[in-house]
Amino acid sequence: MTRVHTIAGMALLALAAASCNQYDPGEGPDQPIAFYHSVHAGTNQIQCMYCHYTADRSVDAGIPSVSTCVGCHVPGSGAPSHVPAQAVLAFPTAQRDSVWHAEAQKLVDFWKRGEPIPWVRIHKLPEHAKFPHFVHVNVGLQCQTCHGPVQEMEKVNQQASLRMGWCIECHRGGTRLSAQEDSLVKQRSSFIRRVQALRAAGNDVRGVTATRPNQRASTDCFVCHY
Amino acid sequence: MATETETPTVVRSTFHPEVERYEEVNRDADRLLTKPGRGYTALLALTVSLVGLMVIAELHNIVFGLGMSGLTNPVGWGVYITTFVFWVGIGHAGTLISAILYLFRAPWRQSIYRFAEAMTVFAVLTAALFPIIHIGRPWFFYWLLPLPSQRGLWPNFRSPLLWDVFAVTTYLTVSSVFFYIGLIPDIAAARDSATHPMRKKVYTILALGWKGTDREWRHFTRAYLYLAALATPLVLSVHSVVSWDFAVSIVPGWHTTIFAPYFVAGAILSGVAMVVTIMVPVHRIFNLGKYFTPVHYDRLANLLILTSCIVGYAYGMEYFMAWYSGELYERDVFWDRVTGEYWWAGWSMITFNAIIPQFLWIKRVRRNLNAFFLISVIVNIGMWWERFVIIVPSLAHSYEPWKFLNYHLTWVEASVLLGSFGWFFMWFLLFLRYLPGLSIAEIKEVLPPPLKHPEGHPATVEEGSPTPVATLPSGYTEREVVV
Amino acid sequence: MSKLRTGVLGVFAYLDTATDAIRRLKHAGYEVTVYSPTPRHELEEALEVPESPVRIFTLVGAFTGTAAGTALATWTSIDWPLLVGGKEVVALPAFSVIMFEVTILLGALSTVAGLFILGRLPHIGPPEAPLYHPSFTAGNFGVFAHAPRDRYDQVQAIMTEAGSEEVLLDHR
Amino acid sequence: MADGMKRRDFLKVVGAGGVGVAAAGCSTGQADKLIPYVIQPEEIVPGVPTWYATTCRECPAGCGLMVETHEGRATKVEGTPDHPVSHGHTCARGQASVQGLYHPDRHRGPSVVEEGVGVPRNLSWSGVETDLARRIQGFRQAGRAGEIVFITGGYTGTMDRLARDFTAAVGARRVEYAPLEDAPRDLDFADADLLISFGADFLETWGSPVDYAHQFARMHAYRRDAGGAARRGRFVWVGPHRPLTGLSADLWIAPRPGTEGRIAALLAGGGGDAAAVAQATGVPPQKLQTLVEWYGQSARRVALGPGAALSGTNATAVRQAVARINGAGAAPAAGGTDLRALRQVIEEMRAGRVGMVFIDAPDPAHTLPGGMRFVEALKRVPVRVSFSPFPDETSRHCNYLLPDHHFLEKWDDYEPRPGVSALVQPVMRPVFNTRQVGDVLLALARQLGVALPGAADSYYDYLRAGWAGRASGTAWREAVKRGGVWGGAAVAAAPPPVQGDTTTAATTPAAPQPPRPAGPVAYQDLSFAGEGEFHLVVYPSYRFFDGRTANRPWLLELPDPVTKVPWDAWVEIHPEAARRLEVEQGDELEVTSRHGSLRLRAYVWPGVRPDTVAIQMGLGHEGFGQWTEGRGANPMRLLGGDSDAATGAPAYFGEKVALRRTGETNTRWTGIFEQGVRVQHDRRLAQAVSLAAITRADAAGGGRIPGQDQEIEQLHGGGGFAPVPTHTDPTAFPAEGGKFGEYIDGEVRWGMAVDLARCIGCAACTVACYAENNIPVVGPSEVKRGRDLSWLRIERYFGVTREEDEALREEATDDVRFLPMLCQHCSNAPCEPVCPVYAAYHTPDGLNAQVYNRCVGTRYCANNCPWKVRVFNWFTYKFAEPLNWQLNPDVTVREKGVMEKCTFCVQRIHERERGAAQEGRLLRDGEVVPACVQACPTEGFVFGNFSDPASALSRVAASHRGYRTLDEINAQPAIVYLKKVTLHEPANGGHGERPAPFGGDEHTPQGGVAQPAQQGGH
Repeated sequence: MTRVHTIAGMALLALAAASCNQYDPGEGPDQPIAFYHSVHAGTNQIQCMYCHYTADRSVDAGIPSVSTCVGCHVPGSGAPSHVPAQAVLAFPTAQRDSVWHAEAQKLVDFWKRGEPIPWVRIHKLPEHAKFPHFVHVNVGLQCQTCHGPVQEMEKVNQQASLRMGWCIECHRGGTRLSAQEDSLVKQRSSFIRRVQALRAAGNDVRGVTATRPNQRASTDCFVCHY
Repeated sequence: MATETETPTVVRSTFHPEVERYEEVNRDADRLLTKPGRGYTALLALTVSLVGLMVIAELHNIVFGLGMSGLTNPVGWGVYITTFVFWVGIGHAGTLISAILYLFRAPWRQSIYRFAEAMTVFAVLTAALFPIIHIGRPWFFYWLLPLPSQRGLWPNFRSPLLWDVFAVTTYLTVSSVFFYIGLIPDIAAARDSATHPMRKKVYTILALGWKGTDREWRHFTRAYLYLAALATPLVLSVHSVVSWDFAVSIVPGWHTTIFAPYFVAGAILSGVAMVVTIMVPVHRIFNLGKYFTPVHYDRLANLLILTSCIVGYAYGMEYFMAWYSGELYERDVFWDRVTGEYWWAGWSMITFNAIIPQFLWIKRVRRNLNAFFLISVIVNIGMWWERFVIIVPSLAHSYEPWKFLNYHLTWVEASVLLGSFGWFFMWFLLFLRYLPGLSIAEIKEVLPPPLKHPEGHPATVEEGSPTPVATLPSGYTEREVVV
Repeated sequence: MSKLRTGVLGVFAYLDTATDAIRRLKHAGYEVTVYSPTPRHELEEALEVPESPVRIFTLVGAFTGTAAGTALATWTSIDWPLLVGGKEVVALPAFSVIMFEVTILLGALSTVAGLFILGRLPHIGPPEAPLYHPSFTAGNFGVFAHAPRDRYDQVQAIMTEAGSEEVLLDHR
Repeated sequence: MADGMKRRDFLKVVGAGGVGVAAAGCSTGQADKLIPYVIQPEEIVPGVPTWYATTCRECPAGCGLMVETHEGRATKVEGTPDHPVSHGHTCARGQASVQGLYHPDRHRGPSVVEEGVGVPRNLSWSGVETDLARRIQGFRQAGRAGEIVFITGGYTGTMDRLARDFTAAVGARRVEYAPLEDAPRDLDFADADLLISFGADFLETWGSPVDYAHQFARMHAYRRDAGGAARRGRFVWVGPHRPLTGLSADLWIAPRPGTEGRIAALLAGGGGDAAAVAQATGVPPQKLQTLVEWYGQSARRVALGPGAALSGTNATAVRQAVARINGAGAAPAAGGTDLRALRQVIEEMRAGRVGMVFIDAPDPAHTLPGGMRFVEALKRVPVRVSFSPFPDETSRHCNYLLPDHHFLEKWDDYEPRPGVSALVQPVMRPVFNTRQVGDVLLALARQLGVALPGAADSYYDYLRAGWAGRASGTAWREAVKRGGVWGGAAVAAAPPPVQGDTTTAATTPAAPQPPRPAGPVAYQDLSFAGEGEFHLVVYPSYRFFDGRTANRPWLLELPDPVTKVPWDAWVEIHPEAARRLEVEQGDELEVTSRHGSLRLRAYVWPGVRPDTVAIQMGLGHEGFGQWTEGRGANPMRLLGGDSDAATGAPAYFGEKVALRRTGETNTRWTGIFEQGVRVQHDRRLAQAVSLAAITRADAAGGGRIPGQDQEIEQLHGGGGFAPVPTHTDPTAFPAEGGKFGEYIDGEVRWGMAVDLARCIGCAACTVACYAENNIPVVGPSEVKRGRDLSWLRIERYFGVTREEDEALREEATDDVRFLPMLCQHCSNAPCEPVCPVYAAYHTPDGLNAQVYNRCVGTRYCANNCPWKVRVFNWFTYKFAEPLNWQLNPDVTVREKGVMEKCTFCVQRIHERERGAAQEGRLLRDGEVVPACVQACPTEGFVFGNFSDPASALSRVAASHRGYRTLDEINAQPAIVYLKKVTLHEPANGGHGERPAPFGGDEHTPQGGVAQPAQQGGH
């Protein structure tokens, strides 16, 4: 009987340990249109926020509307007189047979049909975890810090585990940020600013400094879970 | 008193006068393990089906939600917690008899402690189900254990419920260990007498190759002593911790300092009662009169009377304090217990636990197995109601009058309650059939050893101090035996 | 020093004859292994065995438990401090329960470990004494004298004299 | 929380996909897709709510609303700040309007029921319109256009014009039927010293409840004027029973039914022979004396009424007397519904002389007196067109179903009162294939080729054209932003108020008290018909109005503010009468009048005269959807349809009924369930203090936040019992030994103050909480088990101490305490330490947090919560499609097995905090407004930061009226209650047997203040 218990205990511990193990990004899903971030963000140097236009204003980063896409791919699509039915692909006239040309044609077809593009979701948090994009963007973090080198990806996959431990690690200052990010965060983080303000006001803030000296943001449960 | 003077050759034990030789014990123990009758199979089938019922009910809780129970706001705890406390309590008598009485060298424990201890293990095993059954999201139960996880979250060690988790798991582990260690020599005995090859194989494994050598005995006896020494404070602590689940809260009727001793006494009361409830049928069916003698029943009766008095005192004191403190909420709750919707439960608890056991003062009652059995069953029922009365009316009638609302159990809860009994007795029946129910080796301790020259030892005279050959079991002084 | 793996087993129906045999054999300078269905002080006295060291295991285990319990509760509370009910984050009164339970748990487990280690349980490999008789768990006592083959006769003689019911020689 | 996850993505889908996708009813199969817009609407930022101003049309009050929309879906309504009607607040009905919008029972589209077939056939709108046009044409060619009748509701402004022009052009007749809509909505009594209501439930349905509640608080609540002098107006309720409004009264005058007018006449006549009146009305002379005294002492007094409950055939007479009190000499203009016209039409219908009827009125089949036998008349009409968005009793008997938009989907305007032209604008695309009446009428006119003045292609254009004079161009855009035009120029530009909007000449605060016309007032009593022994009072429901909002789950689950009975109807009966009939609470009674009979459960309480029974309107529907089916009974069935002799207004008063015990008694599962208890069982939860006492205390000055400077002994660390320095007020946080990690000094400490002197028990806060926090509705049977999930409840205690029977004495209703009970966010929260997994813990900013996703559901926290404000998810509750569109995406939807409770709307706190952080500043005081605070029409809540001594909260909480509930258990609540202020010495104000927080001033006896509490009943 003792044995049973010890074995069970070990099993549980092993299980728990397993849950701490490394996260494997794996292969990203196929999208309705083979959209290459590497071409748009990489080669053509388009800013992330051009398409993900609400990342600095909203909790959601925002998915570009079809009109945003055709704005580049279909000439004059912005004009009020424009009739989607006659939409034609803008460029290039060369290599009509190239793969991406065919993909871009799909886009035009969506536009003609006036249908939204059913992108497959990659990054997803459970509903009970609230993640405001704009706070993290405005505090100076690069999109790549969490989403990985998207500008080099043809098919996007989920780089970070997005597990709670992963969030906490960064909030506690454990995750390494680029020097520039780090300095920005130190100036802008509302948490750091608040603690400084309170210290300046002569309050006892040793709690923070003692427990996590280089904490970047709050790890209070209620900040993300409500 | 020194019986050897009258009959020097045939020496008899004060406790088991009808058992003459060591081998007899083995024979009787083996008798329990032999082929069972129809009754046994029927009982086993019944218990298993009750377990099935519990499983079905619990599935309802898991699939549809705890709403299937009668629980509500404000009564968040009901039959599940009541039954949890009940079973934890039952467990206590076993450890009391096997460990505490061992330390006190009470020789009458030997023949009954194996049953009692088995009862303990299975009762705790039953109780351990309920914390899981009663929570809203059982699939997350492991969050209560201090396991490392990527979240970096730990349980709250300030919560009485966590104390509970530690206390109950510790208790389950330690009592199981204690149970098994005590079994080893007897399993060896069973191994040596087993005829069925399968049984022989299993016993051989379980006996861990025990042969009863001097080395084994030497360490065994000490280890057993220390285990007993550890189990003793543990058993007292476990029900104290369980009582703190309530006492540490601020609910009127729960927030009481006497809870720990009060609960421990109650636990022993219910536990001893359950021992009797189990002993009497076993006694009858396997006719173990040789081992369960009137002496044993008297001793158990003493325990029942004592604890029943303590419990009765606690009841009185609760009401006295409620009145004497002048505390509004306290008074309301206790008034509600005896006049509210569950007044009958309140009164039955007082009658069954504090009054009925007093009949055991009468010799004719406690020597009459049927009467004793009846009383023990009544006490068990009463003790279940005690926990119910403590839990439900207090919650239904606490600070906030707007939420005075009572609780009514549903078929799901009733099924789980029944199922828990099925679960407990299922294990006990299996135990009876497959493990030595009589502690073969330890009973021999209170039997007179086989002696060729009871009156003395010529050969050893010149070897200095001659060993006085006593009829008394080694380790016990005369006074103790005569008690 | 390990005992001889050869010897003579005497089966005794009586305690006093067994103790007698033990004394004689020890007197004659033999090491003995005694089988008994139940622990008897007479045998221990005859064997003059020292106190079992199991208690050391118990003690160490228990104190380890206390330390472990304290460490667990305190460290986890400070690692992610959360305020509940305005209580201290390191609330010793509350933690004492944990300390106690872990003390008992480890104490008990290490006691068992001690028993298994010292008592050589479970028995794997060659037995301490090559000869055994099932009746030893029932009513009989057994005395095995570890002796080289050439001394069997003497041992056998002592056994019979002490009143052994049956003497078995180890011929392998 | 699997459901939750699905839902949020689902919102993304619907939101981003535009409502086109949504209306198709999006399946969760799309949950893992991200559907972007095809074209990005510029005003919408996904994830950021967009607010639209509109006007509430749940009742005639016309409150200004701000509607929160997420990705194109309305999720929450709030009052428009500084709106002349709503003052930035709402009532429970307003809060629940979104449930009307997403109601699963709504008609999905236009349909026609062919004769004989029975099953409705869905059509396209053009199809239905052509069909109708053809039929209308038929009548016109046959020269029988006069047989076309249009029954409209209380149209004002553009709709009124359109209906008038349309009927005129077509040659049809128009009848107005707008029950309960003829009360004045422009009264001003905010600075009155004495308010006398003749059965006018102005806090519930009469006139403009939100505005009036707001004014009432300003007039009646304890306050100190500029000079620091304590002020508090008096309020007298005259009527045979006490509805919610009546329970706020300081004095209840219950004249013999029918003689109420005499009281008004007495006062209007300047005193007169009080004794005689007392004789005639059966009012105890000393009560009457008190009234007359108060009347004399008051500089400015306003009388209201008569309310519907008192409107009999002599309503005009009463109204005249009331007008006289207010100083208006002439009898006020009559108006509103003229039942006589309607009765005549119904007779014609019955006689088969009506060929076609359009109905856009509040469910006449349900709300018209049974005596008028509307339904059987309706059945005689060949073509019956209903515009109702819901299936209801009327549309059930119609063969053309042309569902109207919900008001949150349509363009319209409305004149709540002279000088206010409110705009109704769509806040989202229609949920279903509905069409607003205006567009239908215009389309019909087009197809019939009749010319309407200012006709346009769409109702929107028609509206714009009509408004051209008032607001166009930027002015229009401004008006839409504000939700209308009012004040200043707007008043001048506004068209004259439509007839029927004002029946009583209102006195404005500025105007000095005009001379009262001398001489007694002619008045004749109302004579009751019928042979029962009980007078019947049929009164409108605060929750359901006349029944039009009865299908909203939130309002059904919300217990009635007075009786605290959810999901059911009842008949109120006096304990004496009950004893006589040997009836107990919940026993079934058969109520029989000349016109019909119905069965209801008895609700026994002293708030009704012994010779009277009161029944609330609103329930007893047949065919009003899944949630109202078979609930309660409709009291209108008992009425005959008499009307005011002078004005033709419906008479709800004047019927007598007989009661019979059916033998059905109350059990746990049948009968009515009254939530909570009626008395406090000696608990000091809802406290009161007499005006005199508090005046003295305030004059003495001082004041501190409750709990400060108290030392308490507690087990301290390992050190045994030690006096702990003042950790005892909400500002002292975190406590010693807790200063680890983020728990540092000087942090925000959120807290709240609740003024019981302002709380009228309307429970708007409760419904607002449901709307904001995705609180599910559990249904009648679960509510009876006590499993309702309300985070914020209004406890109603009759001001007596212990025994439930004491609440059956009449004076019990003179001191009713309403206590909003929500999570107290204690510093030493008992619920927190008992949680084994830290699901309940305290945040650094002093919130008592409940982390749903960490909760395993031990329920220990709920057991240990002395206030019992934690609620448990016993099941995973479903939100019937499309009600789930209303869910707030900022709040997690909880699954089964999880504990939940008030969070002080933490999602709003975080939203504002982030906003402030973006601007690099700290939060301003008053920036965070939880849903309950926002909704409260009497502004009884103050939310803020205790650690800022300058915050409004700290200042308010430091009042001498401040106390904390169950303070003796040292949980250190962060909610400070301010005692209710009574004129007389409260029966159990501070609970004599315990020391009062401030030296027990309140127990010193009062002189010179009338003490109705001591006066016997009838």
